Amino acid sequence: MNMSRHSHFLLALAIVVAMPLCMQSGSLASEVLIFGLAAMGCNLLLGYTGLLSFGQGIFFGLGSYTIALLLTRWTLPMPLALLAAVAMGAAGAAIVGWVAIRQRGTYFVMLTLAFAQMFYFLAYTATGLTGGDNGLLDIPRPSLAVAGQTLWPLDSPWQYYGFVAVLFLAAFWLLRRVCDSVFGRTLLAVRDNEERAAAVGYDLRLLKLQAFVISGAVTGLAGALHAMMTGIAPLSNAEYHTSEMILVMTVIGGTGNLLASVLGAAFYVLLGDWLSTLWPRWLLLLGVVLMVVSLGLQRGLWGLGESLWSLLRRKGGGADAQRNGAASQANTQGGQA
Amino acid sequence: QSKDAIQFGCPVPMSGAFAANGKFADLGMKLAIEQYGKALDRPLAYTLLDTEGKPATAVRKVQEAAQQKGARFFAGGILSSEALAMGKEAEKAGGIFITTAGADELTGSDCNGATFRWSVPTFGAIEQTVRPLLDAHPKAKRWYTITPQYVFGDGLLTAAKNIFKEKGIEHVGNSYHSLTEKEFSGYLTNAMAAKPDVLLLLNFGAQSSDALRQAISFGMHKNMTILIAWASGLEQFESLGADLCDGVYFGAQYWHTVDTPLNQDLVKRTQAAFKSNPNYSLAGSYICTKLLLDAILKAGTVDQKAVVAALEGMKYQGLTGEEEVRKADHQVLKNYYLLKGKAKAKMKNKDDYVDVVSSGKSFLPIDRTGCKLA
Amino acid sequence: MSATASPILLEAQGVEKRYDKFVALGGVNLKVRANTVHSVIGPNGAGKTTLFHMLTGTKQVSGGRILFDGHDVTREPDHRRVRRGMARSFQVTSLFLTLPVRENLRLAAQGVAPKKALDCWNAPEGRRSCADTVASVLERLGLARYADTPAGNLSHGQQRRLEVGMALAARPKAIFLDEPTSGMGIDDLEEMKRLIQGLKDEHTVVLIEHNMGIVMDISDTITVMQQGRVLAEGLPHEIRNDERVRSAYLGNMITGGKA
Amino acid sequence: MKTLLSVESVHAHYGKSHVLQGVSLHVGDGELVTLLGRNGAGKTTTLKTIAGVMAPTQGQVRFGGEPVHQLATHLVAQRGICLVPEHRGIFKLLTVEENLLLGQRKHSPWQLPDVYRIFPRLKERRANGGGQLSGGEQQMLAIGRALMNAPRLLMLDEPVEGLAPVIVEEIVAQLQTIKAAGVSILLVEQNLEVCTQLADRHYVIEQGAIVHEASNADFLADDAVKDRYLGVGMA
Amino acid sequence: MSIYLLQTINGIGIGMLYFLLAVGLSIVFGLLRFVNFAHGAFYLLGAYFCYQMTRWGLSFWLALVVVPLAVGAIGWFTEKLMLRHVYAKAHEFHIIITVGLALVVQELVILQWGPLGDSVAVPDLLQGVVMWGSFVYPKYRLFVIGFTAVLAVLLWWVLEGTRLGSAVRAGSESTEMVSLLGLNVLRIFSLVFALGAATAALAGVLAAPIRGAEPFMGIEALGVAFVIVVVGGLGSFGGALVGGLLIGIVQSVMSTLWPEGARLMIYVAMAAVLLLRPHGLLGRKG
Ligand SMILES: Nc1ncnc2c1ncn2[C@@H]1O[C@H](COP(=O)(O)OP(=O)(O)OP(=O)(O)O)[C@@H](O)[C@H]1O
Ligand SMILES: Nc1ncnc2c1ncn2[C@@H]1O[C@H](COP(=O)(O)OP(=O)(O)OP(=O)(O)O)[C@@H](O)[C@H]1O
Ligand SMILES: [Mg+2]
Ligand SMILES: [Mg+2]
Repeated sequence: MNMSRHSHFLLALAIVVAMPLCMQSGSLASEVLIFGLAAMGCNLLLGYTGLLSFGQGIFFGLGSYTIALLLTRWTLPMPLALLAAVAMGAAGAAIVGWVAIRQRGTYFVMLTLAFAQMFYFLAYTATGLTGGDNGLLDIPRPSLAVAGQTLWPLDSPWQYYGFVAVLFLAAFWLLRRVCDSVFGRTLLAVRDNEERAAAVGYDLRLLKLQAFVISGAVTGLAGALHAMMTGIAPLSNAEYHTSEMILVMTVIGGTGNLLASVLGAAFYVLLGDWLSTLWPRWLLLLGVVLMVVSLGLQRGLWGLGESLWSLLRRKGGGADAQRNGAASQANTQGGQA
Repeated sequence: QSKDAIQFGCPVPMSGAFAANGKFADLGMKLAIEQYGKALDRPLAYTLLDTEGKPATAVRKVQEAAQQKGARFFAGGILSSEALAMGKEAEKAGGIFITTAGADELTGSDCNGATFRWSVPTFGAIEQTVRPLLDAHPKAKRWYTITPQYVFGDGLLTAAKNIFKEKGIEHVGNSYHSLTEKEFSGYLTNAMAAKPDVLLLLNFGAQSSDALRQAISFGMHKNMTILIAWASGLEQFESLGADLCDGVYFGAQYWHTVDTPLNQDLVKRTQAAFKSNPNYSLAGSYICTKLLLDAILKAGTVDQKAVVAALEGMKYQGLTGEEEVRKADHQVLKNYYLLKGKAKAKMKNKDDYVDVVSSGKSFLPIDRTGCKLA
Repeated sequence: MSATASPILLEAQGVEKRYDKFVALGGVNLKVRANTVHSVIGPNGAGKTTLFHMLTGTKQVSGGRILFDGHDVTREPDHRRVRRGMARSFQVTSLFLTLPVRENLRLAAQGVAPKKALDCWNAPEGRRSCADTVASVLERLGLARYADTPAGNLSHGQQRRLEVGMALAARPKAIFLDEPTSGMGIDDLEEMKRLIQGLKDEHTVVLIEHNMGIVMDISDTITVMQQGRVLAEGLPHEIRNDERVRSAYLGNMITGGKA
Repeated sequence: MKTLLSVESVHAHYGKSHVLQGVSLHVGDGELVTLLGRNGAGKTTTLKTIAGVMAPTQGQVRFGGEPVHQLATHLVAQRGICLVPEHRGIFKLLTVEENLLLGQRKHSPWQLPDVYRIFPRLKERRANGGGQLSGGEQQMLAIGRALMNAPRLLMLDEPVEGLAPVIVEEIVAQLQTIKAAGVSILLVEQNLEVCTQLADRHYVIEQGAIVHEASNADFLADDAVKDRYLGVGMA
Repeated sequence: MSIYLLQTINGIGIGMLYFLLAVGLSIVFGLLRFVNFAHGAFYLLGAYFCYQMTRWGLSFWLALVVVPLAVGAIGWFTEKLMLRHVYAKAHEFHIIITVGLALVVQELVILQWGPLGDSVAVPDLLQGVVMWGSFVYPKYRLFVIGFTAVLAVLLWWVLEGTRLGSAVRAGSESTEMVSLLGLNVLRIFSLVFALGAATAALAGVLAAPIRGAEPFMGIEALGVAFVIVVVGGLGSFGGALVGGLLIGIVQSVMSTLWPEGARLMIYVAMAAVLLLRPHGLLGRKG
């Protein structure tokens, strides 16, 4: 655990450092990290707690609206505004979670979906707060300053990337800490076997709720950073498609592993960006990718990476691959889900 | 492309619900760029940026184009929300952005020094459709409106209400609906119950098509006049089909049969290039690009300030005839058209869906636009 | 030791359970004395496991009362009862299969103080790891060697033992074992038998078991169930010779089918 | 007599639980064989394995000479192996008649009327939901449904478990008629009374392996065996 | 006649179409226990195939028969070739694969018929409206109500009266027992999925003359279908009917009461139902 904690953090660091070297667009790089955050939040629910939430867009939207309002109308200092956005995400998650965890399985999914839709229409109707369809514009990106001393200007995309990167690493480190904490370990148990977890004495509701709150906080942060990056808080951030996208990123990356989510986010964002320059009908290709992933990959891209890695490491890797093959075989047999 | 090329950007939705407009807008810019070939002895190049109809994506793509390609001139933006967002971004990036989107804020409360708009605002659209319609049907005293619930819709609605007040028209009712609505029978039932003489549809694109389609299926065209104040022209007529258009009034920014030199030239070029007549998306994108190019030539440089200055107050022979870029709010002053659908039998060619009933310019005075430039 | 001496730890009074219309338990009365092995036997579908669900709070009763250690726990959810000192193993092995054996036991041990589980800052190390409890249980189960293998990779016999260990780790007053030997090979059987017998000193054991060998050897009291009711209760030899029990469960097998 | 079913040293697991540890037995044409054993000995699992619900991890099952242990459950059933499971598998959402018709085969010697003739009660309750039936009626329904499925081998798992004596009598009687009709039957039953009335041969299974085989006569004679394998005298 | 009465009748009109849209989704879930995010795609295909056939000058009535069969066949193969292989996997994979499928279909449609929508003419036989006092209603919509009503009965018969129907209901209880009776459960899965696709396509065909054919009608429809199925109860035929009518009427009446909130109300209703009757109005535990 410990070992992997550090190695994972170093990997995350490596990614953060590598992107500026091999990517042209600072905004794109920032977006990768931002959605990486959101996907990690989603993963905490899906991968660690076994909750498939379609409501992540709510928290993302809340984050962006909050910071937009605070920076434009009340002109709070940016760090405070960020904190507020995080809090807002958490609060939203607390409410959604409190209701949603009464249900399990498909009904849970549907309930979060219903909430996502509700939030969208609320945001759409409450023009006064959210600017309705136009969204909120002119979100400033004040540079980090202490007592008038500018520490860190955020004007250029790469400068902003640096800012995001720091927050990302901090969040990553914290989340890893959470996942390795007593709490995180207990979540794993809940995902593994709810009945047993309850039987050995855990209050599933509390655990799930706390997971929700943390996930909401992270997603809120992501939403806020995204709003600052684009300078707008559009309605589309609150759409159910945002929820869907975050979920897809998480699953593609591979559940139950934070770094995998970052991988998934990077894959989705970069692939999307690249495909969209190739062909107007790029969504077709994306769809195919999704189908291939869910048909072919047992444990998402991360899982794929791991098997490849073990293939490279050992000459006898062939056997391993066969075993995986066999496993997928076995999986493709059975009837019901 | 070569280093010193002048870079243009065409940020439009290529995927998502407005993909159609994006597709044609792309052709429009292509046409203009190829027509000029080079400017200031520098080759011209443009990049198509898929906004996916999402403002955030739009902004990001504009940022990237500005950074990596050094693009400064952007013509596009179909949806109000993305256009507004990109206008802001273009200004930050030291570029220029021209759009044909519907949001009045573009040249109103949210106007800025780098954003221009070719399309006629909601005020003009209503003035140039409702008034002439009233002249044509003096007895049409009861009007019912169906409005998408957001700023654009409200813009049209207020403009209409003002005329109603002035002309002593009875506004027998209005139904707001959300931007995701597809089922209008409920609202139409309301409308029928109010027994209006005119049904005024203030939504646009697919929604106005659905509304019209369903209104006609309710036989409303038989006992009332139907007006779509903000139609998207040819592409919409094609998707509706002649039967549905017959007898219905449409307000439009552009119509390809308009008899002006530039338009005839454009039609020729489009026919040559794509074997089809230009529609609003194509024409809009074309003229916006052309405006940028002319301004660059006039300014003799690609410096933002100079080109903006060149654009401001520019008078020229446009697609709709005499057009002018108003300095105070960067709004292009141009004609808006009232069209009337004709029966299939009367169509001279496959695109001859409508007759032009009237056309004209009406724009709010600066002090009422809410724009604080200069 | 004499079972009758020790005080009553757990009492079920007319416990009922209905699944929709189907009556799985029709008023079961049960008295379990502290530090005894109390076996529940009966044909399949008699309601043994269901009774366990009721006693441990895995499922809610449809009627009746349950007293544990002097408290009425009838309406308490299972995680509350765990804190009162109940722990159970499952008939169909129910472990955290993806987690190492040690982790399984740690979670079980930690379950007694579930509030700690909300600590999302500290890793479960040092005093948070319940190391000594886990170690002692591992010792007892003879699974120390496998401490770090995922529970899913254990043999069935080992899994069944871990199943018991999960209950032990909570240091419960009463421990409920549902068919701990099901599907075990002979050698595993003996080990399990010894294990269970050893529990008696510190815990009270309630045992569901089909294997008469074990039941008859280690039980202090045996309750026989049939179709959701208690058919008979008594010491092993009483049960063995009880006519109703023979006909109902052990079958006319001994008497032979001579009509 | 020709053997219809032959099970050859079959092993089976539930996950890691090694439940069947080499079961071998055979059933002849028109023969009624019982499989006896304590709770948890592996009787149900044996039947499941024969029916193709569980794939044997070793050994093979032959039916009418051909191996069937690789076949999917429905194919095994179509060959004429028909299992009436422990909990009877009555569909609560279906009426009695629908339950019966679901198992119907055109070429089956037993059609709806025949079943109703054998179990008149079912005719009375034909429109009731399967969930509303009493245990005995459910058992009759399960057997009736199996008959309409044109079985060559009928496998019954504790058919009289938890049934009142009268109903037990009734079912025993019906089993005799079915047997008389030439259907081979493999019967798992705790109630020795029933077994000895019906069976030609007996197998005793323990810890997932056959430990004893005897003709009905020998079995009846030999109390020692009964006590040894089925009694509670010792483990 | 009171406006609310009109709206209610109109709501029934909408509702019946919604029912047809949702029932497939519901049945598929009932048996296969997985949520088909690609259901809207079949609806979309239905509409466009109908458009294509009428473009070829074939009659709408022919389309009404052929299209559902064609799309049903497509559904059959999708299940056989792809979905079957994810049943064993975790929930999220079902969602991802069907989401992907939906995307693919939608984009293929755009490739084939362009991003612009198209209209489908109402068949001549049903042109025009019926007048009834102040009540005006399109003949076509009346037909749709009638037709779907008949269809509902037919479908109900298939599910309640036929062997397939029994097998489906039985399968939702225990697939093992069904196969023990010699029925090929996997075949039944394919059949049911095909049936689901066909009903969706049929809804598409019927909707085409009202809504036209438009590449994004699938997504929109899916959203509505979810609400209906959840409100009515996953896996319940009656639920789809009740839910469909309920949502249809709510939507229609709302457009008089509080048009802006019409959509919002639908989802509020959905959440409320989920909290009060966790398994939907007519759903059973599962
Ligand atoms: N969730 C449920 N829904 C409906 N009936 C149930 C449920 N769980 C158990 N039953 C029924 O309750 C009765 C008792 O089941 P239980 O598992 O308690 O039997 P048991 O005595 O444990 O049998 P075994 O010795 O096989 O474990 C059985 O008839 C079973 O079918
Ligand atoms: N689904 C299952 N998962 C794990 N183990 C099981 C399962 N079903 C049965 N077993 C175990 O397999 C062994 C044999 O079970 P089986 O049901 O075949 O016994 P049986 O001979 O039918 O007993 P009974 O007379 O109680 O029906 C038992 O130890 C039982 O606990
Ligand atoms: Mg049990
Ligand atoms: Mg059994």
